[in-house]
Amino acid sequence: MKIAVLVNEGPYQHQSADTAWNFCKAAIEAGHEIQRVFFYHDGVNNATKLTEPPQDDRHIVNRWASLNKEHGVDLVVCVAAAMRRGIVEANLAEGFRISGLGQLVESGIQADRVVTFGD
Amino acid sequence: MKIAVLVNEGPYQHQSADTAWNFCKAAIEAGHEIQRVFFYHDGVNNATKLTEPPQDDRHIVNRWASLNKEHGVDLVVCVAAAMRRGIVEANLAEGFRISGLGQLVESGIQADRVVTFGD
Amino acid sequence: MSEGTVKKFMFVNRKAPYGSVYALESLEVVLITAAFDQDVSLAFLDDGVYQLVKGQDTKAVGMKNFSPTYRALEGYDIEKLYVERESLEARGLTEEQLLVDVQVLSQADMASLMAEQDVVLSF
Amino acid sequence: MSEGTVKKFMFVNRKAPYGSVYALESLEVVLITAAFDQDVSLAFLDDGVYQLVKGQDTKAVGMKNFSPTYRALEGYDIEKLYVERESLEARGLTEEQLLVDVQVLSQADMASLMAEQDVVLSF
Amino acid sequence: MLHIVNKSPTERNALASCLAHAKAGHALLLIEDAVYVATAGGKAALAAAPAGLAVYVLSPDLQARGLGGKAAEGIKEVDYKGFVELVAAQPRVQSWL
Amino acid sequence: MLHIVNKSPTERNALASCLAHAKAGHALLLIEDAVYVATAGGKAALAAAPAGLAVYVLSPDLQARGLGGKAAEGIKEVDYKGFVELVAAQPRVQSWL
Repeated sequence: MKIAVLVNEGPYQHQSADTAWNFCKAAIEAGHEIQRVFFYHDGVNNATKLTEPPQDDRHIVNRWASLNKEHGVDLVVCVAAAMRRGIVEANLAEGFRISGLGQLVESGIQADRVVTFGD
Repeated sequence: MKIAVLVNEGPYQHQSADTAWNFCKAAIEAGHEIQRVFFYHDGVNNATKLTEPPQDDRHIVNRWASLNKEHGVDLVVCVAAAMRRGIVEANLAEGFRISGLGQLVESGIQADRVVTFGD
Repeated sequence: MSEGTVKKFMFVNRKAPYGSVYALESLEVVLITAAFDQDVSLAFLDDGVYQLVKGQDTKAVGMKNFSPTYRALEGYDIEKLYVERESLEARGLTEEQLLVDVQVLSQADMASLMAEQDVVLSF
Repeated sequence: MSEGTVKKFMFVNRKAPYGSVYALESLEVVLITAAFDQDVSLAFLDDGVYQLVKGQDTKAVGMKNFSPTYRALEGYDIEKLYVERESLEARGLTEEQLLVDVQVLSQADMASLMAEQDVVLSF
Repeated sequence: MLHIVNKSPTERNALASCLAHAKAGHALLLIEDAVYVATAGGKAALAAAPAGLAVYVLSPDLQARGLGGKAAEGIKEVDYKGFVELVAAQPRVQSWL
Repeated sequence: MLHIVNKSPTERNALASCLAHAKAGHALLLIEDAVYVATAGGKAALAAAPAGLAVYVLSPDLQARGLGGKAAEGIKEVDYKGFVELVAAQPRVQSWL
């Protein structure tokens, strides 16, 4: 099954980003396709390559990137939300791409399910 | 009177950053001293120089910076919270500085009032 | 799925405007979804009904007043705006205080409408 | 004010752990405040009482378990941990389920304690 | 003590908790999404307020939400300048986040 | 329909609103700060659930909060794999944010 995921909150502040990542991982392990992860609102902050969490904590940005590297998951950051919040090509982590809201609508059309994670 | 301000949420996502700025401006106009604005939690995202909001919207980061430029307000970003969220010297806007939580405690000790803005 | 697929998208608005950005950024998705020729509905319930209150004036808070966009939705052929009656009543609001024409539904009818959608996005 | 000033700092915790970062980052401020030799109190009320529930195990969520820090507070001479009785009871919790020794206060006593502070920080 | 509440009471429990801990002589300022409490339709949420609690509402936030000038009787509208005056007048500030 | 709720009912109104709109045959998954609802002490918040609503709780979130294995009777614990199965089994998903 094709599942799209929408992430509306940034890393660390809320659990949404953690739950969304754990969900994606389990979906892939169960043989589903994560059609796309779309980052909206503060969710765009999941895509900064400048994070450096404490050594004894998880690295949320790198975890997302590994979904792209290992499973080819399309990680899309909303350009309008990103510009408001200072996420641009210069600080975009590898594995993510910046694009428009049309990518979210396309997910809604193409995927069998859309699962939203937020505050 | 010396007033310290604590900002716990990032720009645009919540109104906290707007309210805090409006409060600081009014306090300065009334002749009070804003002893420090401390940015904690997602509040550190107020300090990125990479934001580019739509032309018809306010520029929250620049508004903070102007408080420093025009009134010398000390704008301090918590280093631990900032590292988790990808705010570092490389993308720090002019007028802000990165420091430790001790600066918040110092505000609590030195200021006559601490006013917190958050979610 | 082919490019001609039309799905029922419902946008569920449960939060007041300005306190958080969800109402504003939700509208941006609504407009794009309409541009993709999808079947778009907006549901306003709980504090989401406050988004439609007339006379919003953001000059003094220095934020962008996005409420005129609700009036512009018609121009994008977005005409399905549903407001939950129980939410209005609990907040002492009447339909006359809203800035745009809406269909007022009972909570039960709103629930049925939600259950008929293909994609439900909540902001 | 001189460097020797000692103020009463109260940290008000009203939110559950893990769903948001406030509980964890609040503890970081608590530790620093103690290092400045201030008079530190922690108040747990509403969903904040959940922060102290025994047996937290974050392995499956992949987050950091910060609950041992509450046990370590004593080592920093932070001994004023107040929990509101009404909040515990409303959640079906008892003092025995908490991971650290606390003083359980009535809501009225908690209110009086709050009113005596110099600095109240809420996360 | 100046208590600050910024959330709607129909969404969150912040106002209820604040009112349960506020005392006579304290002040309460409603800002952001809490300003709905200050209108005729929302005032019922203040029923639990202790006697002697002075209630204020931030008028710029009322205006933004289409409720300018609609503060219910007994609730005083203040602007940001008035917000600052409240902070200065009360010995402490507590935000109910 | 799979309904997802992630907030505590003592903090926010999300669960109440979800229950008022859920229908028989739907499923409800409690995650993050909503898992407290699934315990003996929190289950009263489900009194308004419609008949025929299947209720699940995400066990990793229960464990994180010190409540592993403490789901009340009638509420099924699932892990992330079970979360995915619920999403696949129900024709649509609605998150009550």
